[in-house]
Amino acid sequence: MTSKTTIVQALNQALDDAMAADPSIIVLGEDVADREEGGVMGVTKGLSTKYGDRVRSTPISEQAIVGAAIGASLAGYKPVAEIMLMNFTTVAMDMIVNHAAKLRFMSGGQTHVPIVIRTMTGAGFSVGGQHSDYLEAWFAHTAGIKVVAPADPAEAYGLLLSSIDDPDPVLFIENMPSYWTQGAAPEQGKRIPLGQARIAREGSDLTIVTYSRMVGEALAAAEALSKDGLSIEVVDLRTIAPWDRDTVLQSVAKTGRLLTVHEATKPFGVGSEIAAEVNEELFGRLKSPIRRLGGAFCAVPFSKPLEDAFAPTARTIEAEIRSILSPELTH
Amino acid sequence: MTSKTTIVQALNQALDDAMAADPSIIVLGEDVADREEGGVMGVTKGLSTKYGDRVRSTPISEQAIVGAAIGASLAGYKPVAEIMLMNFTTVAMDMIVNHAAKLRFMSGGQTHVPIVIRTMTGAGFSVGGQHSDYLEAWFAHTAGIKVVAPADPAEAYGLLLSSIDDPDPVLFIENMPSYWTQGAAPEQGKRIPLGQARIAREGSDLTIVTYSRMVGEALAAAEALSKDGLSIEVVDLRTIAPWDRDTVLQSVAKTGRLLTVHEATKPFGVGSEIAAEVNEELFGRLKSPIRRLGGAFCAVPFSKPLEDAFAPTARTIEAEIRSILSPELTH
Amino acid sequence: MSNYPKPDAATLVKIYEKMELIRQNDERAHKVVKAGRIIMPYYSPRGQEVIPSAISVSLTAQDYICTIYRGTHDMLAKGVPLKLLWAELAGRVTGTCKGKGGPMHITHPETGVMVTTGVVGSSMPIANGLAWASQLSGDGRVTIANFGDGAANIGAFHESLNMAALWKLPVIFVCQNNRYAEHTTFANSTAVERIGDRAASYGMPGITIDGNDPDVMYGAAKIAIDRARAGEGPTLIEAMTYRFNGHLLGDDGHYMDKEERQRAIAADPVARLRKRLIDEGALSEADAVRIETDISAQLDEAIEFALQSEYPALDEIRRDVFAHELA
Amino acid sequence: MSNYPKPDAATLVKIYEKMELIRQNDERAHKVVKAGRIIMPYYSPRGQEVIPSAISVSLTAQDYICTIYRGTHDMLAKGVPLKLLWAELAGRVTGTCKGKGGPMHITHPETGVMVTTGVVGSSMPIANGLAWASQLSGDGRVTIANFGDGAANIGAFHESLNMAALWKLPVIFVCQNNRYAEHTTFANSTAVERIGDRAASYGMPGITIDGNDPDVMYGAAKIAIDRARAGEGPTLIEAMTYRFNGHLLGDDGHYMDKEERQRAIAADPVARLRKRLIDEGALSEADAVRIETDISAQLDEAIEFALQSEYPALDEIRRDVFAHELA
Ligand SMILES: Cc1ncc(C[n+]2csc(CCOP(=O)(O)OP(=O)(O)O)c2C)c(N)n1
Ligand SMILES: Cc1ncc(C[n+]2csc(CCOP(=O)(O)OP(=O)(O)O)c2C)c(N)n1
Ligand SMILES: [Mg+2]
Ligand SMILES: [Mg+2]
Repeated sequence: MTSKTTIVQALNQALDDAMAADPSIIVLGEDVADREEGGVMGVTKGLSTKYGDRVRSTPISEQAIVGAAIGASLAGYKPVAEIMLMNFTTVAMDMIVNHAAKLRFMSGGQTHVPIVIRTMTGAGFSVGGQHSDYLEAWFAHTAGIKVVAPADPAEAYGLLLSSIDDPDPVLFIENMPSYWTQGAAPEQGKRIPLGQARIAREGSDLTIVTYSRMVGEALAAAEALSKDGLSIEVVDLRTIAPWDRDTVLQSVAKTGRLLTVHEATKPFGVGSEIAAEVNEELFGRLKSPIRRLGGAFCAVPFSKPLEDAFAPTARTIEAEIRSILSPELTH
Repeated sequence: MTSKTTIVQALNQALDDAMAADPSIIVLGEDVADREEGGVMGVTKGLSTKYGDRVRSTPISEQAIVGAAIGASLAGYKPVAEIMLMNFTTVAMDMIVNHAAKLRFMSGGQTHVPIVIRTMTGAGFSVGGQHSDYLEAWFAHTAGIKVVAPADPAEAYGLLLSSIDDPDPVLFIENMPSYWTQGAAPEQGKRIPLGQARIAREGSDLTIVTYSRMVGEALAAAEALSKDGLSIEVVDLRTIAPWDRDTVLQSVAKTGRLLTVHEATKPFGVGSEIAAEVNEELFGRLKSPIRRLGGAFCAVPFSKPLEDAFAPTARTIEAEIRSILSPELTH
Repeated sequence: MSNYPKPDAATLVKIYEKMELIRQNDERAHKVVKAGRIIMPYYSPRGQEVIPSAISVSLTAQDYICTIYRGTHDMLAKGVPLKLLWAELAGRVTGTCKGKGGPMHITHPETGVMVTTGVVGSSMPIANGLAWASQLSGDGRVTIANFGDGAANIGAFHESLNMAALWKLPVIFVCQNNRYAEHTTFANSTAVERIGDRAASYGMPGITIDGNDPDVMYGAAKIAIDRARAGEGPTLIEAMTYRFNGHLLGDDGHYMDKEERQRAIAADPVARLRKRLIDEGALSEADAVRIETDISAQLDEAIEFALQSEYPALDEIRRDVFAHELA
Repeated sequence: MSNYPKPDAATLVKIYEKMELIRQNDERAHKVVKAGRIIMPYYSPRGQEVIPSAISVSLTAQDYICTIYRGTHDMLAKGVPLKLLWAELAGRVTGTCKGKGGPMHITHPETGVMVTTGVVGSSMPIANGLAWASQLSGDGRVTIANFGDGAANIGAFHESLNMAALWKLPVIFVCQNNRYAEHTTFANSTAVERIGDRAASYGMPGITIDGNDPDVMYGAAKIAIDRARAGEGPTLIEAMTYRFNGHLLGDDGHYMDKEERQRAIAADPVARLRKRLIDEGALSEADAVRIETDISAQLDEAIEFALQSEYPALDEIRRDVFAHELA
């Protein structure tokens, strides 16, 4: 039996392993040093004790945090910056979008910005409208930055290592409500390449393309549907930008049906891009219209029943799939 | 013959007419008062002379600009804030996304934020990577804010009046390179309702859905294609969020083919949402795969040939349409 | 500060009543959350009671405040109705925001609570706008922008103070320096000893005072409020205080300096003011007890009301996104 | 300032050479753009020549600078090769950035020009990071963050100065106060008289000096650079200067105070230093002319090189987005 770990531990291990191997890796963010408890969630715990000044807690100054990461990366370091919650990327968007993502291009390749910006988010924690948003579509729409969102501890570990290795800026999105969910422990040093999706479950009737916490919900839905003989393939995108077209297209070519699922709201979301591309590539070869599930089109509500109704769940995914497959089910 | 005007003049007229009619309308932004020349492009020229303290030039402090607009709107004013260039919305994203767009919802409807944020952008002015981006997809993906982008002077006038009237926050996107292009003058006071697209040209073979400066390019392409007997319908979205599904679906149901065109980069852009929705609604009824055109996936390059190659043009739109229709053309 | 206006005995009693309300309200919040009766992120303002209490006695219901996730004390001092507050904390449709905002986003325009933000620093730019409205309309209102010591290092602080000073806005920036920003001490996040001194960067009056001293806090606030109302512009007040608890409920604050924390708790401003009022004869022990009992009863009632209330219907998800309900 | 280190005659000549290069370069830019030979947005640094010239003589090629759209003078003083610069201005593949960046985004790491930004204020947070790298590696470099008076009112300024002071970073914040931000005067955008005073908000040395006086500018920069190199942390220098031209080429600056502008132009720091060097015997008229002629020839050559160079191939659009070329 493999040993178990949590996403928090896996991320901590990835940072530790990376820093041990490469002295150019440095870490900054609010409360990340051990004097400040190694991060509000403990992701960076122990690192400052082990690596000293390479780990720095910062003032609450997100522009300065990302700016410092960018500058240090231009000078040869590989900074991992934490923006505590994804909603707070909003105060650092100039640094992320106008600078980190563009300096390689605008300098004609003379400089580059190999930084990782770790950030967490996700509904389900009763923290309301300004602390729960998934904003990955914004960054995927931005040339020059990669976007990664792991679904379990081993994935978090392997993808964070690859994100740190990567010569380009990476926005690394962690789901807060699943931080302490147990999963198989990663194999030390094992990287998961960016840009490669994974078939989290094989199936033949319909493909779900998803990522982050929704992978678990999709798998649960697939499991439930399997009891009715429905065979659902679940593709975990892992890297949202650039996304793995080949894997997605192969899967949908096989199943003939696609449902995209993410926690971000559906309109103008990641699912729309995937649907648009798959529709174009597999025109005339789909058995039913591509459907998309996403969070409700509103700020994440505080009130528990509303918050529970905000994001897709195994149950709503299952229902959506039944409605897609119902013509077949009913004849 | 109708008289002619420019977008700059039309916007100025809309602001003037709105301010004359409603004393709660106030204007703020960098250099907007006449002491500072009434805006770097002259859009607000004359307003401070006429309306005094209701028009205020601000320091270079975009968070404070949008914040002041939000606060004043909570107290009953209807502020029109200028963020000089769309790329500078990046320093005000917290105010726009976490506050302006969410306060109505998070307050349970007790407060609302009837502000307009005017901003300009667009490639073609040789201003390079940090001054030309179209970022409308970000805001369209944000619940609680509307996004409007006019294509000519009369449209700019009528849509700005409606944006000011609107009880919700509106991001109003102006194209810089076409600021001084002449067009028919608007009829005084004539509003163009938000959320309603317009058929800019009727056609039967293919629908182009577009907005902002690209409407002109699309019309030119349609005109060129008409010489070969191809009949292209051009839908000017006008309001990007919420977009006019009915008009778009009706048009595509009629033509059976869709090409979306915008200056923003294609991946995860507005075209993807439209393609995804149309594919879903008109599944099995399309004659060919939906195609999307957008700006190149890079920062807007400075070098003229690269900048010229960045965004779609009448020529590339025409070529794309020919390639879509080529099976028919060749038999 | 010796020439600050002083609160009279009746005003001090009013201040005390607010403080006791905040104290008991906080006690209840801890109890209710720990008992699992309400699930919410709760940021205790315990230890910071004096600040809004001594400010609010010089405000009208029409004056505006903007506050933060830790601002329950600010709201209570301003007069947010307890039932609506608690119903919101419980996520019920009877809450201030129909349960949709929650503890970090309490809004109640009737009592001037215009914005509660969860984003550090963001109370300030919006407060400017409210003050701008008052300046334009001449309605004579003032706006209080509350924020923490950590927030004094974010860009929005700088932009807001510069604009407020330039425009002479009737706004008062109240930095509640409780010595911590999450797990970070004030000294470890701030390159200067007094936030109050930063006012000089904006040609604005700025002071650093003992925010736990009701006389000083009242006097400083009164001067600033009078100034603002008279059209003389903004003031920055750094009110030194102390966060008795960890950052949020569940964080025991073990990383905080033990001695300093004990000293602060031993000098509990609520108990101190109570004792003083009794010592000075402004309040009898019996009156004090009556105040306490009244508050306790009101809280019982409010919490009961909250927990008996309905949750919002699911279609609330489609309401209040825009003026018109979504399809 | 009387105890500032003074530049010796040879250093002053070096400063002058840089200034003359900047002056002539600016003249050419006006000419070339007006003649339609190059199309670019051009933000003239004319009038601000002393600042980077007097700073750069105390810098090594390894030291870093971050500058802004108006920073041609900063780049030239730091040593950016003229040919590469002009080819970039002309959008040619032989330019510093293969023509992809353009005038607002000149980058040339070999001479330490790490970032040129078009976003007001954004040079500062990145400069901190470069300085942080030097602090970590102990490479002894210093970083200069250039920005304008208008930029001193944006959030990034505040966050950057606080972090730099807290971390004692080897960075120097150089506010080039040319009295205007686009069409807005300094007084109309800033609630305080001296940006240099804002250093007090960060416990950082801060001075406001005559940035058009080469002795003072040299001395203040030298002290700050030495401090930074010695690990003693950052300095804020507000260098008072004047923008001779409108905001950008095409804007005639008619809204600027006429007398003030005339006074500033009459006191042209380039002509002044030339005269002084000759008066003081540090430079002969003949040498001065030789310098001028040399520069002129170099500019001829650079502009010729630029205009003769090829534009980048269209596939450059797919390169440098990521490390790997896009498909
Ligand atoms: C922009 C932003 N960055 C980070 C956070 C996370 N955060 C929440 S509270 C807090 C500490 C704030 O400290 P302070 O301003 O002193 O207020 P206090 O909590 O002490 O009242 C932080 C960093 C946030 N909410 N917003
Ligand atoms: C964040 C941001 N807001 C607005 C602008 C538009 N803008 C460009 S230059 C400028 C004036 C800047 O003035 P200052 O900082 O004094 O520098 P100067 O141009 O005088 O050198 C403005 C407002 C911008 N580039 N970035
Ligand atoms: Mg604090
Ligand atoms: Mg300036």
